[in-house]
Amino acid sequence: MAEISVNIQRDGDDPRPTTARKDPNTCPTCRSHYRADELVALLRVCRQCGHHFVVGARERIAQLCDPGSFVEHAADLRSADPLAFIDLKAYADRLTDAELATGLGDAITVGVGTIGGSPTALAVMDFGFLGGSMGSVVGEKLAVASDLAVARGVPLIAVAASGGARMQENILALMQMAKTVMAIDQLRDARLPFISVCTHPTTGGVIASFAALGDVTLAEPDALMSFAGPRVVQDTTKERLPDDFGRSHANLRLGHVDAVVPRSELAATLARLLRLFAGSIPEPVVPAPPRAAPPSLGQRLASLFRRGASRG
Amino acid sequence: MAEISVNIQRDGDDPRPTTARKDPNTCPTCRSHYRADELVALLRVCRQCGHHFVVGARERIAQLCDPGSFVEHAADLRSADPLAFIDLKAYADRLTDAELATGLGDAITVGVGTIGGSPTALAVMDFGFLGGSMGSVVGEKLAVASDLAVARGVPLIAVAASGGARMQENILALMQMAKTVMAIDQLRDARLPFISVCTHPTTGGVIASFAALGDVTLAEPDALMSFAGPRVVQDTTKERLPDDFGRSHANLRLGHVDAVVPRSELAATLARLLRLFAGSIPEPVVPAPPRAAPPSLGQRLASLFRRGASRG
Amino acid sequence: MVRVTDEVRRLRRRFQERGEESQIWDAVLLARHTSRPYTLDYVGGLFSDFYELHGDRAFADDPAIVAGIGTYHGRPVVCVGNQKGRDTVEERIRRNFGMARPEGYRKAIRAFELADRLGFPVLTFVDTPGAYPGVGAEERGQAGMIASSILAMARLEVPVIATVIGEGGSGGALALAVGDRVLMQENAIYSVISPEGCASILWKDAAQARKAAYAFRPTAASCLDLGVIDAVVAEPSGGAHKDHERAIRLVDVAISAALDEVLALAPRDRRLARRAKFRRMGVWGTAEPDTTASGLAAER
Amino acid sequence: MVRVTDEVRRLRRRFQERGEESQIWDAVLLARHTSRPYTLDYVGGLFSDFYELHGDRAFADDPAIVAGIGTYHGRPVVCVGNQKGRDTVEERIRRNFGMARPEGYRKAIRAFELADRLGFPVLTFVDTPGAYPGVGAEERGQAGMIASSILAMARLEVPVIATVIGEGGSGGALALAVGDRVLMQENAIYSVISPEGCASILWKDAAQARKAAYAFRPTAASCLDLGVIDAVVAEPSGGAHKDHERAIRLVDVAISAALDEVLALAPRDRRLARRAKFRRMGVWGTAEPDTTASGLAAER
Ligand SMILES: [Zn+2]
Ligand SMILES: [Zn+2]
Repeated sequence: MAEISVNIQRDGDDPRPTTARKDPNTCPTCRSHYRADELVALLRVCRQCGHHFVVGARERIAQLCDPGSFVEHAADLRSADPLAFIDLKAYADRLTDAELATGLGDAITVGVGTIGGSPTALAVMDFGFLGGSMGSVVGEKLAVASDLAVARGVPLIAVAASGGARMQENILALMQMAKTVMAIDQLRDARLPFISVCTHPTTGGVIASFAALGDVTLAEPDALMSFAGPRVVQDTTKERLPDDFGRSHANLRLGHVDAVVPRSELAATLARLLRLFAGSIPEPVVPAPPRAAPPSLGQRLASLFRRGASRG
Repeated sequence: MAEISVNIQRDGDDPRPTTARKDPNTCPTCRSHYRADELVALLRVCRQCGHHFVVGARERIAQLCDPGSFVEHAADLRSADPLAFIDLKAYADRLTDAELATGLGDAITVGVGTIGGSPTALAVMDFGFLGGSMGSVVGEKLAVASDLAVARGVPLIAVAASGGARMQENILALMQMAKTVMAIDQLRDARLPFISVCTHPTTGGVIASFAALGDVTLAEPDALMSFAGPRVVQDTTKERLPDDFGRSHANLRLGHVDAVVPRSELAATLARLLRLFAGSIPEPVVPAPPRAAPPSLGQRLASLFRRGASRG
Repeated sequence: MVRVTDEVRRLRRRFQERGEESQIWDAVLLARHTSRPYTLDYVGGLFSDFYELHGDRAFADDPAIVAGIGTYHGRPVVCVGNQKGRDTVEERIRRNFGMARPEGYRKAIRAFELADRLGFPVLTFVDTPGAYPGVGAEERGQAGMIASSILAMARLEVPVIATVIGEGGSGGALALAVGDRVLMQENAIYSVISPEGCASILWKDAAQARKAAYAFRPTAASCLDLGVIDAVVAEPSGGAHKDHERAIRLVDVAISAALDEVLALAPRDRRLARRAKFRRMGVWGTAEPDTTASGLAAER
Repeated sequence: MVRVTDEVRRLRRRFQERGEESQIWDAVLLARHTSRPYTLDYVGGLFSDFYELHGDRAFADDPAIVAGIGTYHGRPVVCVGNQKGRDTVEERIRRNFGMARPEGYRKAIRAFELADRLGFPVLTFVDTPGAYPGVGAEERGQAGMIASSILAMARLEVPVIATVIGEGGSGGALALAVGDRVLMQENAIYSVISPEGCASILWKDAAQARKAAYAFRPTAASCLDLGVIDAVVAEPSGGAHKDHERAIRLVDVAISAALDEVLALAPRDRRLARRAKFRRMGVWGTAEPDTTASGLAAER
């Protein structure tokens, strides 16, 4: 019986040099070193070689949304470890560590905001939180984002960054693939556009669910987008992998994405798409939320966990 | 400007030995010779090598339908030559010759009948009538067959045998592709099954319209099923063609048909499919036509042109 | 022997009276003129913004068909068109001379379905010698994908305006041309096969293309007479290539008018009206009552 | 730090109390038993007739998934299932050990759409280690096709009963398992990754598969507790492979009951109920009110 370890990408499956993990401010491709604030200002794109560093959820939102326009929802949801899962380390401890390290409740942040003046719902994943793995909270929050879009009659933009499903929630994690696909189907019923943005990496259960179903699907340069990771494919098939296996430009060539968009152009591209789609969007069925004055990042982090979950 | 002669298969495009055309009772593959009545009894399949000879529409109907069950419709439709088309010979003359040679009004015969006791609408093409080419009459009669199916709440079976669209009707012939696809779409709206049977050859505008859209698509052994003919592909691309280019078993391997069914099993297969589908078929919305006593072939031919077109 | 209708007699008389032979060949040449505006020229001229979509989500992106979302007079639309390459040999080859593979039609279908889902009208631009007759294209289901594209267009509940802007060649063209309104430029051609292909089959000599074109009349006037298109769009004198801007403006006016008409219908009515329109296409007669098959059969 | 619900506490307690470790590994072995009834065994046992459909109309026919039209208790149904090869090495390889490529999922989608068009209920049988992780499969859009299959199932208005009959491995299994009712045999397993895969990632050692299986509980009992499946179908004592006929009869009774329940709903309600059911899946808590991010951020 050929038993195959299939389908799930994870943190350690990135075949690129691991220097970046050792020093997050050194470019893994050309070894250029940056100050932390410098890298933020560069949108975490290497000035020398164009390498796109991983971007966290809050920083991504700051890169994309009009200042102060983003209002987070469902921020209080937390993974609950129903299986009381322990491998070399307890899942509960992994969660605590991840929350301490990132200041995030889980691997996705959802809410509503404006991009280039156009209102949209947003769901942004964070690879730094357990490899952006999708468990119950990620699925629920993606569904909340879809609800927000429907309630407000606005599009949904999802920025994926994920090694796949979260093994520690096993079958519940798998079910999030169906749950998130149905969240997109709900948007389709409501005739609302869904824009999927795939960043490095978008693999496993995430690329095989909502992230693949964009009305428009964009990818960042050199992002890995495959269902099985390169190592799994190599080990299973003994085939020689193409050098650009699963990378976003290969996906463009193979017909799986609409465009590869450099990060410097991503906000403008999304703004343009929202404007293009705008004529089709039904009038909001509930009034738009009042726009808060732009809080500082510190304020936003401080207020984050106090805000209750809202489902539109 | 690369100008390409594309897309239309025709009589002369059959790459197989042309002996069959010279002596229709000699097997082009193994040279076995048959008496005319013998070949009819064999369903026109070579006993030695299994070669499937071309079958005319009336003989095909006799092979498939329960004896006496078939009632023809729209038999009085005739191609009208609106372009007054003349190439080396006038289209009007070609039509007259074809009618004289085949006893058919055009390259398709439509009506209702039963197969294995299950009622169905039928549309059967005849390659002997101008290479089974599809012009206005073929399209209209296929649409009539769809109307019959909808009116009676029965499936439609189409048996295709065609070199493609009829050049002598030019753009009107092309439009029959859209017209016949919409006839199938009408069946879909009515939740009625459509079974497509592709026989040698089913090419050009016919395989690129209704014949490709079967809920179940069957093919006879070694039938050529391609959009462009082998010679056109060869001439255009200078590629070496696979030996089985466009043949039905290649189409099975490539995912384009559900099964290759030997002619000896075709009636039983269709009967089985009609029974499988039967539970789904809505009750007839009009009473079924009275079953006539089985007329002889002579009677049927004699009465054929006197029967008015009926559209269910 | 065949009882033809007054309509058929009218058509034949009209075609005979016209004496349009020289115009026909002019149209063939103008429709293929390499300076003629192509789909992306209309995209550039008609839409205040346009975002091109790529890929069929299955195998490849086919540059011989472009699809995208555009803003047309302030309204979001989906645009799909055949695209020929211009200027360099490389670009012409990259666009495969406007001959699409199954991936191109699958991309088109994806765009059509997106339009229907979001309620965007569909504008198509038809300009291809035909679908690509290659081994790989055939193996990956060229025929079925053309049929599926026709079916996808048939099922749309949003308005569909198709415009033949150059060569409307065969099923490869029809796959993008199933419109509520089908417009055709004055010098565009639309036919079931290229004149060369027709000549090579019926005259056994591709060099007789001019003769074939005269016989089968691929012109806008003929298509209008036959009820296949809804309107002929005028071109600048000498042909669309003489004045792109003006050609585009004329197409704009025609599309706008057609779109307004079609927008007035309810979505489901629109689909059924489209089906009814194509159902009517074709010209045929009936057998004379005194012509019996038995008589014919006896002659054999 | 995380406020968990009573439901989570109940689940954890239940899992701790069960002491089901040995049963878990037994299930893994039984689910993979090469004599276990496969999809085509159920097809043979449940349907009075069955006609298999082939091909994805685009690229190939994938023998790792079977799809067809069957007669189930006198009713036409569409059946789709993963299929492992039995008996010979050639047959196992031909079926690719039950690991489908995009063509298999595309064939499944075609069958789902046919069912919806004709109003036939859909019965699926899930039995795969996972989708095939090959270069070609990835290049032809394995991920997107799995997503599309899930979406196609989500959109069906006909009843969908999915039964996990062996290995329910990862997205490759879920792509056929989006049912109004999801049934699971007593010794079947259903998990986001194989125990070996989980062990190799989390324990850095595939040999720790048993340990991984204990930790992530791929069993029917666990799936039922977690609300992922609707019913556990008993097997003959010793496992389904001991008595195919009886195993099939038990599955028959369970599918019949589930189908009757689901047939009672109106088509659109059925689809919305399916969506609501999957929307509920997942178990989570909320942050304790006194745990603030600023506090956390300060610790960094
Ligand atoms: Zn660099
Ligand atoms: Zn022979």
